[in-house]
Amino acid sequence: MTKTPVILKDFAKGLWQENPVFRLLIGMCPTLAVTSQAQNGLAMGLATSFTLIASSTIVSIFRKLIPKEVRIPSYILIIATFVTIVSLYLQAKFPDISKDLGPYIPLIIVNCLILGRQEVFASKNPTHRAAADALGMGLGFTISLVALGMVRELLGSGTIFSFKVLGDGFRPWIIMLTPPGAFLSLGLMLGMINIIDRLLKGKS
Amino acid sequence: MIKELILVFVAAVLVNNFVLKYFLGICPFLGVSDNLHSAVSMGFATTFVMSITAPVAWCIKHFVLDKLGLPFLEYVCFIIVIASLVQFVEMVIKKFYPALHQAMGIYLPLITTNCAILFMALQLVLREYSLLRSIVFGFGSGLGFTLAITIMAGIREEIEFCDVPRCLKGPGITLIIAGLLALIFVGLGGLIKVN
Amino acid sequence: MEKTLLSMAVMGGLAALLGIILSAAYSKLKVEEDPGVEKITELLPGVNCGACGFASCEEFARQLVRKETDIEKCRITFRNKEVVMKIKNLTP
Amino acid sequence: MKKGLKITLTLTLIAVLSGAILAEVYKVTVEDIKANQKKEIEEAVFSVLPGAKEYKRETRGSREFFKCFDDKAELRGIAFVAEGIGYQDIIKVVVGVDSGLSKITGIRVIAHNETPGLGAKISEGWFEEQFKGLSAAVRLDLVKGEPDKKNQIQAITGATISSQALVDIINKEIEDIKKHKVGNCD
Repeated sequence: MTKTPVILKDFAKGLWQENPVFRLLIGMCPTLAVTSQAQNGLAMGLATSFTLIASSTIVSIFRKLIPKEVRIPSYILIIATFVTIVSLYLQAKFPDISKDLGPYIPLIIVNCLILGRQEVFASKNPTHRAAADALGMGLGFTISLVALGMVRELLGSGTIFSFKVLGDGFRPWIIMLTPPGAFLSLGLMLGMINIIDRLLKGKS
Repeated sequence: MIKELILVFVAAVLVNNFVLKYFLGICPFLGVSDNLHSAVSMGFATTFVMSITAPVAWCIKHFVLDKLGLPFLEYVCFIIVIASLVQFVEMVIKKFYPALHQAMGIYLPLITTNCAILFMALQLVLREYSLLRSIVFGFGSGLGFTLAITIMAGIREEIEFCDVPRCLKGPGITLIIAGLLALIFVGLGGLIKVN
Repeated sequence: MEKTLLSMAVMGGLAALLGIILSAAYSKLKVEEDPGVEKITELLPGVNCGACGFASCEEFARQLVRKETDIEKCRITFRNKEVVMKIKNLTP
Repeated sequence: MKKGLKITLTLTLIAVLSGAILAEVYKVTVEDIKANQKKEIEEAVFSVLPGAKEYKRETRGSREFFKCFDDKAELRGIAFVAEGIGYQDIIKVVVGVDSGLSKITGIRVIAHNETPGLGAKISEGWFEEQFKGLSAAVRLDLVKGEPDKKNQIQAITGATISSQALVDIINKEIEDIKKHKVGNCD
């Protein structure tokens, strides 16, 4: 088969084989915290992806200039700048989302996913590959957050993206909106993903 | 005054537990909690680190950011000072106190990417705590983290002998146990009313 | 305009101060580390996220050399084939 | 020494650049952020004081409150933000009282973190309606069953701590407002 271009491989691996939430299991703090609503999960996913893509691009452009000793403080400084920009933009244009996500927006800075990708990929590869990898990872992260958000919102308040889905007869499981529900649903979802992965491997 | 500090301390350890209520430090929580010894030392190192970060964050906020009116520099200032401070302190301990470094110092780099510590620093800003109260809050939150991680380590050592379904092995079962622990800590919710 | 200059000055000053402290520390406080461990630390992400159970990648590298843990535990690089290969043949 | 210089130079360059970018972004977004905050307060104040058209922020000592005037620029009443601890976290509520500080014209919970589905019901319309028209002269109290007396509020089933917390916060703030002799002596 034709050799799939490297960029496509970089992009695709972030979606399934190396999905940050369900395979690499990094960046769990925001995943658990903001997914009581699918809309917040989407907003956090997009904010994280923007930061990841922007900082991966910048880091891979200047990868030769940044000395080895201070690479972590420099990466964190670049990431923190982009996160502040996202936070100010959200406060200005989407105040209610900014209030919902609240303290978890600054936590994108210490999200192991972003710093990890800078260190492992962005600082060692040319810009176009780094951007593709960041895009893939960001998209994988967003999809996982929205999926978990939908499950928790559906069971917790009977709605998806605040559209009433389950009829009035359904008594919402309030636990799904509280911390225990977050841990339980993510744990079970992890199990389910492992089963699906084993089935896929079994077939191919 | 002392009564209020004790309330803040107990609330930070039990009621507003950093791991089980605010979902912070989940990466180390999943990673480290499979043996008791490393869990306890990781916990205490985090507490030590949070107790020194709290006053530093408080000073940056009051003397730099508020005085000059630059609220938007909050995240950037906190993180760059914390990251560099950590690297420097770790090198000093490694050079002059190898024994201390072996016990505690190895955990110092943990600060830079530990959500709990940055979140705690920013919470001080949000709630305008006084200096003393910030230190108590930092110390209490660190102990809360240690408590959660030690309980989990104890349970996970038992789990080795039970037959966990293959798909849930490792992180899956840990998250489910954490869910049950969180349920218990929710019970402690109305224990103390203090902001 | 004035606020921008002030913000640049504050950030620049802070970073310069920290840069000087760090560079002084690097030169004066160099501690000889076992080269094997240092080579592995180079390969590891150096993010110190703690997901491997050890607070820093350096500590994780030391444990790898002592064979007390396995590269699989490092959540960020265990999917990266080349790095895993390199580390495997660095720890015979 | 050359490497030391390189380290400091890189860090300083990135920091200065980031400082400049952030200052510019802040300048662009600061009006919107302030407008959002103003709109939020305005929305809350006008909802607790029906008929109020504009408001003027005033402070007396450490006490901050909003004087509300209707279209004929007469004093319709006072609105103020009350804050306190609920079951889990801080509850912020805007309370409106008429100019003579005798009747509560309405309340609006603007921020809370109570348990979703239980404590969170304090911000639902039907619970806030109970406060409308109650007298501000006497302390409100919470009852489990049917409220009969003029100043009684029915608690939310399963969320007594949150309902009690809200009533306590409002009582405390009304006392504080009276202590500062706001309203009836201007």
